[in-house]
Amino acid sequence: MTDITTDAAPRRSLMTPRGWTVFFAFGFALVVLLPVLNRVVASGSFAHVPDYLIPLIGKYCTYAMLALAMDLIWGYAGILSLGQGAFFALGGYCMGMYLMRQIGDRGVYKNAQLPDFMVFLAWEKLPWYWEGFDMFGFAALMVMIVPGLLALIIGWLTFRSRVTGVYLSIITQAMTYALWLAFFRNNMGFGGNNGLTDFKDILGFPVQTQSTRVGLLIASAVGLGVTYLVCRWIVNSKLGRVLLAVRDAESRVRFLGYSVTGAKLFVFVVAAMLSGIAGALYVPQVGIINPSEFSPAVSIEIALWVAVGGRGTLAGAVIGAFLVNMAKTWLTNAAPEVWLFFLGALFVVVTLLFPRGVIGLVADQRERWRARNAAREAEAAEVAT
Amino acid sequence: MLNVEAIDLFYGASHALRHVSVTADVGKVTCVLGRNGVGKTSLLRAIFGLQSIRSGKILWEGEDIAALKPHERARKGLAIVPQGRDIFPRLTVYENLITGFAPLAKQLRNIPEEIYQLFPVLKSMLNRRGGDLSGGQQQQLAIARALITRPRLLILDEPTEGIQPSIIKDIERVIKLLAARGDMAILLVEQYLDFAQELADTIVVMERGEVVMNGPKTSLDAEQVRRYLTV
Amino acid sequence: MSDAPNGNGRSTTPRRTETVLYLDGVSVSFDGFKALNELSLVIDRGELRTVIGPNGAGKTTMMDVITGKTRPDEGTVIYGVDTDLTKLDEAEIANLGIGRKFQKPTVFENLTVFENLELAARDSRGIFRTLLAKLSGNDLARIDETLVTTGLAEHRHRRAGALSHGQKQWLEIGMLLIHDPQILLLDEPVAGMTDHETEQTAQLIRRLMGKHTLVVVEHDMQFVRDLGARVTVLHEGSVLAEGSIDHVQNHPRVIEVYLGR
Amino acid sequence: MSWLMARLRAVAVAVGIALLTASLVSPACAQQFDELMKTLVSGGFNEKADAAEKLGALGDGRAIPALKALSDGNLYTRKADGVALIADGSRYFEALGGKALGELKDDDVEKVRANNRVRGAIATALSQLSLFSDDRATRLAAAREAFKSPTPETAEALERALKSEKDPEVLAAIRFSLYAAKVSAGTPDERIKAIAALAGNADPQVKNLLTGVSNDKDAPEAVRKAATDALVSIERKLAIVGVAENVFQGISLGSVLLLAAVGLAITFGVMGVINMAHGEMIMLGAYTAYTVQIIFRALLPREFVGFYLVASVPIAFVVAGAVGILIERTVIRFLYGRPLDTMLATWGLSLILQQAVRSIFDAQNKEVANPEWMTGGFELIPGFFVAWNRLYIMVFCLMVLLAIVLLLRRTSFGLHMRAVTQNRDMAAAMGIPTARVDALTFGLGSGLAGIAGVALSQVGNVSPNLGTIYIVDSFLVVVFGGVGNLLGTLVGSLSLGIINKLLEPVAGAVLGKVAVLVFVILFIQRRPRGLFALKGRAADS
Repeated sequence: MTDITTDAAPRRSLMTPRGWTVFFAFGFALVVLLPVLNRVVASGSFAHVPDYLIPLIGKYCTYAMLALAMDLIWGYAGILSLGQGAFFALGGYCMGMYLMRQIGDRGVYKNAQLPDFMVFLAWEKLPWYWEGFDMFGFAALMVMIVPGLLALIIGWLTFRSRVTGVYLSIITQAMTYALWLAFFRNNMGFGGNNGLTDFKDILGFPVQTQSTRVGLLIASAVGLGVTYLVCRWIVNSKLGRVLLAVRDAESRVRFLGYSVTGAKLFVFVVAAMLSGIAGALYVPQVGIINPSEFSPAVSIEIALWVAVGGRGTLAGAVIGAFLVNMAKTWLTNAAPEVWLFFLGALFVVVTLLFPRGVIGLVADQRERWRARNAAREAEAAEVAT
Repeated sequence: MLNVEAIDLFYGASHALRHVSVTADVGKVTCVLGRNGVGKTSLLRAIFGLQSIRSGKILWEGEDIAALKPHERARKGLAIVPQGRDIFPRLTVYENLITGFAPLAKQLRNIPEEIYQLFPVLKSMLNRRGGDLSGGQQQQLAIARALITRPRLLILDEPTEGIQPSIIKDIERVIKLLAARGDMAILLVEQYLDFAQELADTIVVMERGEVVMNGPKTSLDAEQVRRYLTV
Repeated sequence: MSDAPNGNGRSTTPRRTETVLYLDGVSVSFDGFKALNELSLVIDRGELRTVIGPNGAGKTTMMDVITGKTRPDEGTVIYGVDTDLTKLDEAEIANLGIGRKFQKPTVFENLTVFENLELAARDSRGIFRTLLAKLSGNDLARIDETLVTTGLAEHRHRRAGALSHGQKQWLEIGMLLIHDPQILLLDEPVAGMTDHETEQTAQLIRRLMGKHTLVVVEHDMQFVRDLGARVTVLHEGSVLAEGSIDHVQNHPRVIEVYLGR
Repeated sequence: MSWLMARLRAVAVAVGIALLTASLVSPACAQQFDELMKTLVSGGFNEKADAAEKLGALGDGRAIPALKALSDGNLYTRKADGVALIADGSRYFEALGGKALGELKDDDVEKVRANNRVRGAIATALSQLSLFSDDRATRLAAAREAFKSPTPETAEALERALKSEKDPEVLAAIRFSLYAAKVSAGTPDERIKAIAALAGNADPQVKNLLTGVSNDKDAPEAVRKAATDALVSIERKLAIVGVAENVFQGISLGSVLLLAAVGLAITFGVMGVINMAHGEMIMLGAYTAYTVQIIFRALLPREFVGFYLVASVPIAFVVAGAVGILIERTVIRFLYGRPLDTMLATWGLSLILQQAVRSIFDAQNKEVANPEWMTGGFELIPGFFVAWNRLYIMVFCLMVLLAIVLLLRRTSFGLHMRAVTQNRDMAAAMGIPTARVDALTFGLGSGLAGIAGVALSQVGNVSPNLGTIYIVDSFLVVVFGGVGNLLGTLVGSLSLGIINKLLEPVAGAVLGKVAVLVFVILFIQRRPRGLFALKGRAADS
């Protein structure tokens, strides 16, 4: 859980050279290789990446961002927030609202002022909170502000009264649950249980076309990269160490004169904003946002991604998100009824047997390997003498 | 009898007991003396399995019980009156007493009249909450609770701590009485020499997690013992 | 219990101008049990004071009160000239320059020795400052210096969790030193240490005398003797005796509470 | 509707007693009666109408069959002598006395026609007549019915019925309707008296009646004022009833929450563990009830099937409890001291359990029928309906709570549980096998959830995700009520339930929930450890 800190050097660079190479390799694969293989390589060729993969991988990228946010709040600050899914959805809805406004009069009811579902519900005018969402800039801002603000309020109320551990998880879950219920209501003005969909275009590009999808994939990949760097920066900063300290010995940190509440609040809000951005990138790629994203189950699943990859390691979060969701995509098609069994079992097995996740397994394996080599060399030395 | 053979106990990296060996004979009072922080309580927790030891043996009636769980040791006839008494605060006095039935066979699950003879005060407050009792009453309750399990090894950890003298006298009387009955080994941990000397047959002195003196009360040089205890 | 202690406590140390910590009539009770009973205590700037006493005498509770972990039922705790500590919380008190070492060593096991010290280093505690914090040259200098004073130089990049018990204790002391506190409260600094470690700790503490005001709670009389400092004996929540080691050793009440009954 | 049935039955009865009643009425009346009967068959529509009305006022049961036949279009006259006949298919009876005449040729008889006015008059008449039926239920129904047609005639009939009536309830009903009649007819101060008499009553019918009066332009000012005042007091009554109803609903919801949460609270209290699969234990309980129901239907005669519910309670307890113990032994005990991981692991288990149920039974909602003795309910006060199943669940909930208290206070297991909660180490030192206590506690908690499931199967449908509906609320109850403390759970669940239901009318169901959540979050500002927080390991982390 701690291999980020064990080899920390006094003057920390963001990443080790090796880290950077891996980072850019990944980046290259997502941002350049995939698009080229999809757009340039002929569809007959074995190297060709089929179209359906592009938005799928794009989706994974946004999930990975979400996982990073979760890791920041849980893996580093030790707060198991079950509200990340809600923040993700809120960001998604902000983007969704922008996309709805872009439809203009191309809706079924040809109403330039109101989205279809409002016309259908016989609303006269646009509710005030929809104002401004026809501007991308504004929407983009809200994508961060809305989840951030909610996190700020909930976090402030809970952290300052020193609500921790299970209690905090329950509160955040209840928050998610409440939002879930609320967004199912038609009179909330977010399309009820159908949510927002039938998007036409984003920034003028039609969302359905493959080129836009590739564009979105690249955007998501870049978003993932930036998120990763931001998280890296935070956990490498002194604040990052404060967080670890809070996770391990909260009261001690107070005696060192740090404001535990402040530190927690900061990551909580940052994590919420990152989740929001992830949601915003997610929506145009899947073409719909609806209340099911608020389901408490989603939020808990995010924790699993992180746990599988290895909590407290940023790389682990990303790996976990990709692995679990690839498994999900495959299983839900191959054997839908098995999926939940698998997912459930995964929860149990990971927490019970591999609390340090994939990264942990790899690390241990490497340890064993080193040890064996050392032993062998020792033997060799023996023999030599 | 109890034979603690060269046990080591660690709290994390802190070495709390170092090769400690103690024996307690049935019908005798063995008194472990030492200033606080020298590991007396750790020794008791080890004997009772509330702390796991890293090395050494704990032989009770010839059998090594080091691997047993605390409640299994209770079944083997061990009982403890812990430091700070650890009365169950929200259980009534009566309920506190009958927690002692747990390790007993059905037919033994009763409160012997002698308990009330030893501690008449308890009889009058069976329905009070343990937490509401005074320190001295709690101490008596704790001893009574331990006796209900029909122990063959009774461990008392600083039974006189923060207790008014009158009750200390009572407790002293009780311990003498139990020792005289000759059916149980008594392991008494104390900081206070005088109280110990009143009761002890054997005295063990600890310092910094080690046994520094050990032998029959008579054979030990009281002055030297004193030096280990006083400031 | 007698009321002599308070009078005693006052008479032996009348209040002086360079007083840095002043407890007066502090009482704390946990459901009935009086942990502190009108405790009055005066610590002078730069003084090394050892506090001893049997179990339940209220030594740790006293530290809790000073560091804001426990709010007293009555009484005042004045720091410096007129800062009432009973009004402040842990973080604020820590930032005033009152450092505390806990009975059980609590270093951040998952951080390196270096990082532990860095966290403790005296600079802004603001969230965004910490986010942007860069180690200045003299921070590094201070850290290195502390690493030397605590004899942990060669362990700087080891995980604190991997240190020996004694080393953890020193690291924790180091974390207090680097914060350069006015007052250092050390709760059983040598508990669980080997004789050798104990000696080294005694030396370390003596080196700190004068630079800082030190209050040491300890049971290990050898250690207390080694420190050779003014001793305060607590008993049942108030001061029983105060003075030189010899003074308290021959103090009849002290002998009584330690051997008595 | 039911009163109508009653009335038809009444008609039949009335035929029987016709002669008897006849003997009571004076010759003068008898003569008048015959007159009226003649007009009824021979007169024009308007004559028929007021003949019918008069017959009603006359209160002579013999008229009933004829009137009835007329409105149903089965009344005929014999051309020869104009005697009234009633046709049953092709066979005929005499309308008076009902002497059977067998088949008659169509051209010997002539159908007596009626129009709507006539039928209306007949309806009123019949209702008035059945005021004198000797069947209590009929009279009661008639008296209540009379309320709807507050005409002078009705008033008359009622007056007379008042004299002959003995049964207190019927009397009350008659008076009630009489006031109603008087309200809209009679001298102003009669009317005002009547209004005053009704003012105390929160029956919606009365409300409409009085509203009618208060808006009635041609009613005297004084009367209208009286009516308006009466309405105000009635409004107040209705408001109170409304609140009372919400509180009842709240308590009902609260008791459901209590059932769902109490097991959770206990396990959390003793072991400091939050069991995310708790909801699925509830679900298992509900499915147990469903299965038991099927088995009973298959094996037992109809009259016993109703008892499946009684049987399911212990079975559900055992099933869920067993699963709980299994979970504790195989997963949770390895996670003590890691509460967050416990949450995740148990969540995983909840997914598995849900999917398992989905595979065994399908994902469709299963309907667990209320046994007869739980269906329907009664009207406590007008406008306040109490459903049996809700009431039973409250009672059941209390019983369960009582059982738990007994278990905790009277059994050695309960004692051990409390001892472990308060001081784990000391409990172990006293020889209490803490590990076993943990397992059993977890079993108990799960078993209780199972019982809750049985109860829930009576108020809603049973589906694999039944548990998820209640789990969050149960969590809130635990957070709100504080840990390891039955009183806290009781107060917590009831108050959350009531708050919820009181908010619903104002804010709507969902916003109500949201408000409750906000309330809880603000509440833990004051008491982070809940209403009746206890010290101990349950509280840490």
